[in-house]
Amino acid sequence: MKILVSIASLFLSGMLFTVPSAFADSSALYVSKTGIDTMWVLTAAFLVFIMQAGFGMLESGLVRTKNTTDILMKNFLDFCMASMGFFIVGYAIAFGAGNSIMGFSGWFLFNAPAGDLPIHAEWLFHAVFAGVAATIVAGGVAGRMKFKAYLMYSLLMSALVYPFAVRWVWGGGWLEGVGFTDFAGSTVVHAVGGVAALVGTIVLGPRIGKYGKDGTPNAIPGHSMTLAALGTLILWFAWFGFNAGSTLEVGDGSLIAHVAATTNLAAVSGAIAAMFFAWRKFGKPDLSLTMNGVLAGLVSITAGCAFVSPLEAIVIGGAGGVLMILGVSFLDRLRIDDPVGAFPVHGLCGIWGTLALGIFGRSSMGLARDGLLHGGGLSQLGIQALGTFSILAFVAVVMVLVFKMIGASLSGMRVSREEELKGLDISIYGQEAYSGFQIFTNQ
Amino acid sequence: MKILVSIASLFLSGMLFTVPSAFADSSALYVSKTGIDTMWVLTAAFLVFIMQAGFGMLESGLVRTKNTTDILMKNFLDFCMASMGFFIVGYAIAFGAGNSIMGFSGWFLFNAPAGDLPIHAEWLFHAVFAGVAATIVAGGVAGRMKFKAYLMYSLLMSALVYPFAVRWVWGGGWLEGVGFTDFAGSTVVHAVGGVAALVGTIVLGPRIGKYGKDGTPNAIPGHSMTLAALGTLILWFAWFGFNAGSTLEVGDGSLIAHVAATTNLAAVSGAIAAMFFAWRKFGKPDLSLTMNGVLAGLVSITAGCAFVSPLEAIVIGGAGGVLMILGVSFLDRLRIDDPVGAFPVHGLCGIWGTLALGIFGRSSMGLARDGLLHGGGLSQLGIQALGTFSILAFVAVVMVLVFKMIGASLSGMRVSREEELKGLDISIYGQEAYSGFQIFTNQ
Amino acid sequence: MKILVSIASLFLSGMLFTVPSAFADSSALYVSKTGIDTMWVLTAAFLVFIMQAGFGMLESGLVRTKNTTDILMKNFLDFCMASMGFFIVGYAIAFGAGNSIMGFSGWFLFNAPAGDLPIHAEWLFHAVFAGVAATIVAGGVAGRMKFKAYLMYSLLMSALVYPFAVRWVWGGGWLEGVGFTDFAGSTVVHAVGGVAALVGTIVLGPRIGKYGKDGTPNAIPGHSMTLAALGTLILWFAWFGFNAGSTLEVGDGSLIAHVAATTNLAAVSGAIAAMFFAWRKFGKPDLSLTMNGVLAGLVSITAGCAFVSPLEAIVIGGAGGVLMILGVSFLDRLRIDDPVGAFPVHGLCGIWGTLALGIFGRSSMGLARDGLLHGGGLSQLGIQALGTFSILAFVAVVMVLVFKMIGASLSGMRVSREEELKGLDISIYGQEAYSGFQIFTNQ
Amino acid sequence: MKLITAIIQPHSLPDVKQALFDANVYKMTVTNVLGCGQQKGYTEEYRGVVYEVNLLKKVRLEIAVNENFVKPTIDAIIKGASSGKIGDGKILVTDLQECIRIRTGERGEKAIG
Amino acid sequence: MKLITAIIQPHSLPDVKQALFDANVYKMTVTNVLGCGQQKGYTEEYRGVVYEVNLLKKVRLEIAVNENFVKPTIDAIIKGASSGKIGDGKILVTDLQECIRIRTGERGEKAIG
Amino acid sequence: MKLITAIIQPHSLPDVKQALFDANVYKMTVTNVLGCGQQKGYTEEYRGVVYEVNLLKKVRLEIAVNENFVKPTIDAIIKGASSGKIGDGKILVTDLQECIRIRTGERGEKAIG
Ligand SMILES: Nc1ncnc2c1ncn2[C@@H]1O[C@H](COP(=O)(O)OP(=O)(O)O)[C@@H](O)[C@H]1O
Ligand SMILES: Nc1ncnc2c1ncn2[C@@H]1O[C@H](COP(=O)(O)OP(=O)(O)O)[C@@H](O)[C@H]1O
Ligand SMILES: Nc1ncnc2c1ncn2[C@@H]1O[C@H](COP(=O)(O)OP(=O)(O)O)[C@@H](O)[C@H]1O
Repeated sequence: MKILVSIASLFLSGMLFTVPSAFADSSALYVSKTGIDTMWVLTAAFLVFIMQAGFGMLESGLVRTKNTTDILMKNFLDFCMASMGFFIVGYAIAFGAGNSIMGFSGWFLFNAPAGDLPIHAEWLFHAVFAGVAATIVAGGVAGRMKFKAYLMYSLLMSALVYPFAVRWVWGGGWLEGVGFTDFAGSTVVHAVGGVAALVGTIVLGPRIGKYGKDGTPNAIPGHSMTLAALGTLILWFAWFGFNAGSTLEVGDGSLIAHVAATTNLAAVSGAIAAMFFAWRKFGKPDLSLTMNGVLAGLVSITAGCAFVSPLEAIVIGGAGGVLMILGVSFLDRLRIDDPVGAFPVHGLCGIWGTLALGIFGRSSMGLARDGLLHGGGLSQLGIQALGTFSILAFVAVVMVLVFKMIGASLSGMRVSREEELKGLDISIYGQEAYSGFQIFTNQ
Repeated sequence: MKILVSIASLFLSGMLFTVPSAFADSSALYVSKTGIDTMWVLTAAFLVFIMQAGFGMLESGLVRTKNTTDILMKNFLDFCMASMGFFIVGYAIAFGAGNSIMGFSGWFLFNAPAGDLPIHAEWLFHAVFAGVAATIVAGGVAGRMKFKAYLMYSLLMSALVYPFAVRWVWGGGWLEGVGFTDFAGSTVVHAVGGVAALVGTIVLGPRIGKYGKDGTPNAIPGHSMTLAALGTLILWFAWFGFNAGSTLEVGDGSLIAHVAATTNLAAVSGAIAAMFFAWRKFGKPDLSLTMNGVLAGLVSITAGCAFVSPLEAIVIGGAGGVLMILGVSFLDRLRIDDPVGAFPVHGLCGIWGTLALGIFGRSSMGLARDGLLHGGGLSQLGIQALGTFSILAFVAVVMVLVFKMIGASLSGMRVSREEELKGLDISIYGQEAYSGFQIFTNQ
Repeated sequence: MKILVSIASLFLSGMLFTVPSAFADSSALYVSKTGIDTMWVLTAAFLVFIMQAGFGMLESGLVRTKNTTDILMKNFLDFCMASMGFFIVGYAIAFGAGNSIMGFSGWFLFNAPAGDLPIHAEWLFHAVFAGVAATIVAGGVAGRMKFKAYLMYSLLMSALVYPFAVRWVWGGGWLEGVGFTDFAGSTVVHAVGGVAALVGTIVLGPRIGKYGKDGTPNAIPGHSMTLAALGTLILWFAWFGFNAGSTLEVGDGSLIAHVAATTNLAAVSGAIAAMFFAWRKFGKPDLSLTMNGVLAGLVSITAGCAFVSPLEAIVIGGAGGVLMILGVSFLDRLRIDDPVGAFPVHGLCGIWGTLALGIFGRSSMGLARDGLLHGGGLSQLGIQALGTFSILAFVAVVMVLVFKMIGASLSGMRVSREEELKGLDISIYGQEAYSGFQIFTNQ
Repeated sequence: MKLITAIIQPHSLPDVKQALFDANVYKMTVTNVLGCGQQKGYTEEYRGVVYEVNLLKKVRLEIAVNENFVKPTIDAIIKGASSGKIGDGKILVTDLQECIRIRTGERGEKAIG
Repeated sequence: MKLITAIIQPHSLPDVKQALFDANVYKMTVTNVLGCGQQKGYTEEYRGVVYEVNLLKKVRLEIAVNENFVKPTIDAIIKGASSGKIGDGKILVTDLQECIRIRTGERGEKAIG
Repeated sequence: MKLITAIIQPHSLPDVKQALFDANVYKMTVTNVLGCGQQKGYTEEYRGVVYEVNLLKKVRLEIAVNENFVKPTIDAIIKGASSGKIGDGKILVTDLQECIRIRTGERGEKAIG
């Protein structure tokens, strides 16, 4: 017993001894782990929020001046719709008490179940994710979609489509049950947004003038490379919150640090790979594709950032950069006009990133099974394929219905030819984006 | 003694048992609550700082190209003056030892009293708030105020006007004494800035060409909707720091999460309400007013973000959005030319938000008395009205004197007609904002 | 024994009494100091990352439209090269086991030694610093350097040049040994980047048209003051992470708060000093120089932010602002064409800031010796001078070799006269930055 | 038919347009130009380098008119643009040989209006 | 020699260029202009103020041609620019007295092409 | 009186202005234009699509002069703008029937300068 006491006192006195005097007050003991994790997750949520500025600047930079007000307006409103939709029904579907398909309680967050964090922190973090999934579509359908149609789409998307993907993967749903893993949302957020964008852009058809009579694609250059670059850098910045915040806790710091490092390396590698690949393929280094390369790398690492090594992150990101460029060219060959590359970046790389986890992931880092390259065979890869396929098939089918329905109720989702030629800014909003500047409008 | 030992050992072993191995080091115990709260408040202060970029981009986007350098210059300098002014005298007036009207010690922060946080954290957090109050005015007086006059104004504002409002409400002053509550500054920061802007814009008179001979308003569109949108999104982002940082501590996370969620929902609701209201009223959805709607929602919730429920935040923000548009139209009817809507957004919504706390606030969430709708009767509402009225009356009177004084010492606050027509950029700075771009100058 | 028990119960009950109920759970004890410090350093690293957007916008705003795509491309790629270079060899040289000149292990971070924080947090924080050092050069060599040459430069810079400076000062190298102190990198990051820029701009020669036949400088105004202002504000924002994150721990909050406050005051003071000095010297307040004044103040305080008082920070920052303007004029007199002021801002002020520590620093605040003004005599100042001189001499010599080597392997680092006249955007990338805008190209 | 080209101060465009409308001239083509004339330029300053800008922003109007409209058009421009200050601008008149309305193919005097 | 000036809708520029190329007219100078004509303007709206915009974006082509090219050029412009809708634009023809190729100093008819 | 219109390379504008000043020609109107001529265009590339740009940036000068100034003006332009490379541009001369100074109402030869 004496021994015990002396150990205890030794321990305590040792503590007091090594603690710098400033900390020697008892205030240390009032610190709450939940409080600290909430601080981290809120900081991350704020960063994810600023993705709205990232997408807004990237997408408006890549459209023509005459459609700039339109894309800004849509970017504002889709986030608004996402926040509202995820508040009213989305969170309930995703996290409310229910079955492995959907939740049935927690509408308006009333009596909504929280995880380890305060309910409002959980909600905000997921709401800004919903906003990202919704806004990805704006770029793909840029320059020709009615504003009302977009409002309806974005409300439905974040209230009734996206929450299901969340439920299945992060809300205790059936995919989580079978061991499907998507750490921060390569599939759940990005591929879902990318596939919805693909459906939208196919339903709408290409912009006037994008493809010649013989089907050759024409370039329709974006109006501001500085805005596009700014948007890309803001997205990169925000992605640190997106991925490292998805830990939902600070722990001893090693996991959040690991995630931040793999995230950055994949982005860098995606940019480098895209830049050199485009240089070889098209003869010149291309800024717009290099920027898309950053995003390709980021989307690709989002699913696996916690479960792969830095070197593997470089491989995954680089492959994403190349894949994205192949996707851009391939869509052009199919005459699918995706002005900002929403599907190649978010769709293709989202799928790739989700699968990559089945190849490079490790159980020693917390994944259910080892990936293909670490001796785990094909099982995790198979599960990943199953998961991403199920979700995207679901999204594709539902989005076709959603767009058909919107089209029916508004007698078409697309603006008239004349409105498109004039530009949506003047046609819909009667407001130009750059008053005072002399603009060429011969395109 | 046995009992004691066993309790201690139980406690210790229990701790060791439930703690994940990574945390089992004794380092956990060196953590300081003050340190963590400082981290939170500094992070919030950094976010509030970036409001300078938000206002800079929003305001420059809403003026014409010919006055862009001017507004950027003013935005830089007002923050500089605010930091200096709040360092030299502002903090002392607001928080120094003194009476319920003002403090009399702590000039240059020498022996300035701190609260729970290190003095420099307290100072920085309040200095960036002072910068916000000061910079709101820049938009209202855009396009016609002398640079020197603006320099003088901004120093006086942040050294001698704003600190009084802080003292009264947050520094142990008389309004705090009677139970007036303004959580993060709907009145203290925003309405103060908004009223100062209103005084400034009235003293200066409208820009040349804003009102026709018959008094009908002309549109003078801003030169860049992308910059304005970027600025608005940056402000939204920064507002999370503004409101959630105003807790000044992390606690168990539930309050900061609550504040972040109500802040976001009010912003969203303000945008939606403003968008639809403008659509109905003017026939078209208007980007510039939608963006102002975001800010209207944010300003409205700033006073009450900690004391109202998410649903109430939606109501408060939405009402703010509508109020702001009515204010914009009303000012135009009075021929008061407020180019960016500084008064409708910050002034009107600031007042509304402060009053709303007396309607929707709850004592169960920490407010002194229940608001009108929660059975508290009119008492809190009355106190809120008294507080916002007292502060704004004070500010209005002092600002009239300040502007008169500046006008006298510079023989007028307004640039000459010719300088205004040429644009302030060339007249004052000899520097255009967009060298190389071809600009229309027929307005 | 009774006494002991009562003390214990007193302590416990007292704790329970003052602690809000939410904290009364034992979760408080799971908090890890390393976790919290990692959170702080990662947050800071994210902020430092966003400097890439700051430099990107500032530098592109200060060049002409025809070279905008080029500078954006270079800004993206230099960060990519820096991240890769610092991952593969940089971190090993700087922090690997080795001697006081360089480290020899930890390539690809394999078995790389970490400090108190997780290795990936340490790496990310230092990698984003490397990106800053690398990107400073882009502005100095703007408008005339081949893209391939820049790629090679930036890889060599961050893999083989910058890491040595880090080793010597922060990685246990010989300068650290003799007591040289540079808290967050006035010399290690900024002056290194600034001197490399100076070497680059001298090797390349001035842009066509910058100096008349008689040597008088011509103005080549930047194309967007809004972007430049945005970039400056983002840099300012990011600098809070740069300096306050360099503590590498949260502690009790007082040091990080102190650093944040001195950082802000120096920036403010640099801006004010530069603005008034330029006004006197050139007759008009100059936005571009005022913005450079912000950066001058920030660079100047970076070395000493932890060791000087707020008032001293104001002096240091203000002197930096004046020094920068003298530097800009002096370079023009020497016909060295530094389009964005990379050397005056980062080089001169970096040196000044490092020396200032020997003048104003205090041992009571943690510096090895008191500075000149606090009775420490010339010893710390001498060490500071030795350190900054050694590092910059090393960098200058190596960069001359690097540029010569690149020049040799690419038959010249500079684009052809015709390419320069056309603009690098079209010549190298076949891509204009502002499609649709009508641009004047008569410069 | 005549082609009237006027170079005026940008800020007088609204007044000139009004004066032209009052004179029943509704058709015109407007170009942003830079002008160098009797009016002195002004100095700009950038990063400590002062430089003279002598290409000032001007607006150029082109109006094709029938003979009987020449005088009213010129008078209207003068009315709207004249402030008595240097820099008010110039009116140039050249002969117009043909005018064709693209939409209808109409030619000459009836195509002009 | 004649100087042909055409004011057309911006979005018909590619078609007009194609039609000119088909007629072996390869040289031209293009200016962005604003036009005020028969075509009504449209209303814009900004912060609750509705205003009429009646200066519409147009493109102005200038083509110096020898006499025998006048008709083909005009026909080509009409072919490319005519949509039958108000706002299609005008073609103006003036006399060109001299044309000089700066590079060579050549003058007159052989300098034009 | 003549109206001299020159289309030149943008980067030769400073030299042309200097040459004109040396020839005592101080007044001119400058427009940014796009030119399509003998000079080949260049290819741009965007997101993997390569496209030909054949409207090149040019600057258009308009100078109204009295007869005795025609030759000096043309010579000055050639001096400033000629580099011997394709793309140097053209000078077009048309008859100017009237010139009016808006400020004073002066007409003809004395209004031009
Ligand atoms: N001879 C000319 N040729 C071409 N443009 C001219 C000529 N004279 C004047 N201009 C145009 O008219 C503008 C105003 O001319 P200026 O001489 O400044 O005014 P004012 O006629 O009142 O003396 C000039 O900036 C220029 O664009
Ligand atoms: N008399 C004119 N003088 C100068 N420009 C004209 C004239 N008539 C037409 N234009 C130009 O042509 C454009 C088209 O003319 P408009 O009258 O709208 O079409 P349409 O000829 O089909 O009736 C106008 O916007 C204007 O720029
Ligand atoms: N016939 C023409 N009509 C109108 N503009 C012309 C004509 N010929 C040349 N230009 C203008 O002059 C510019 C230079 O002409 P180009 O043929 O390229 O040069 P060069 O005269 O040296 O052969 C063209 O880009 C175009 O703007």
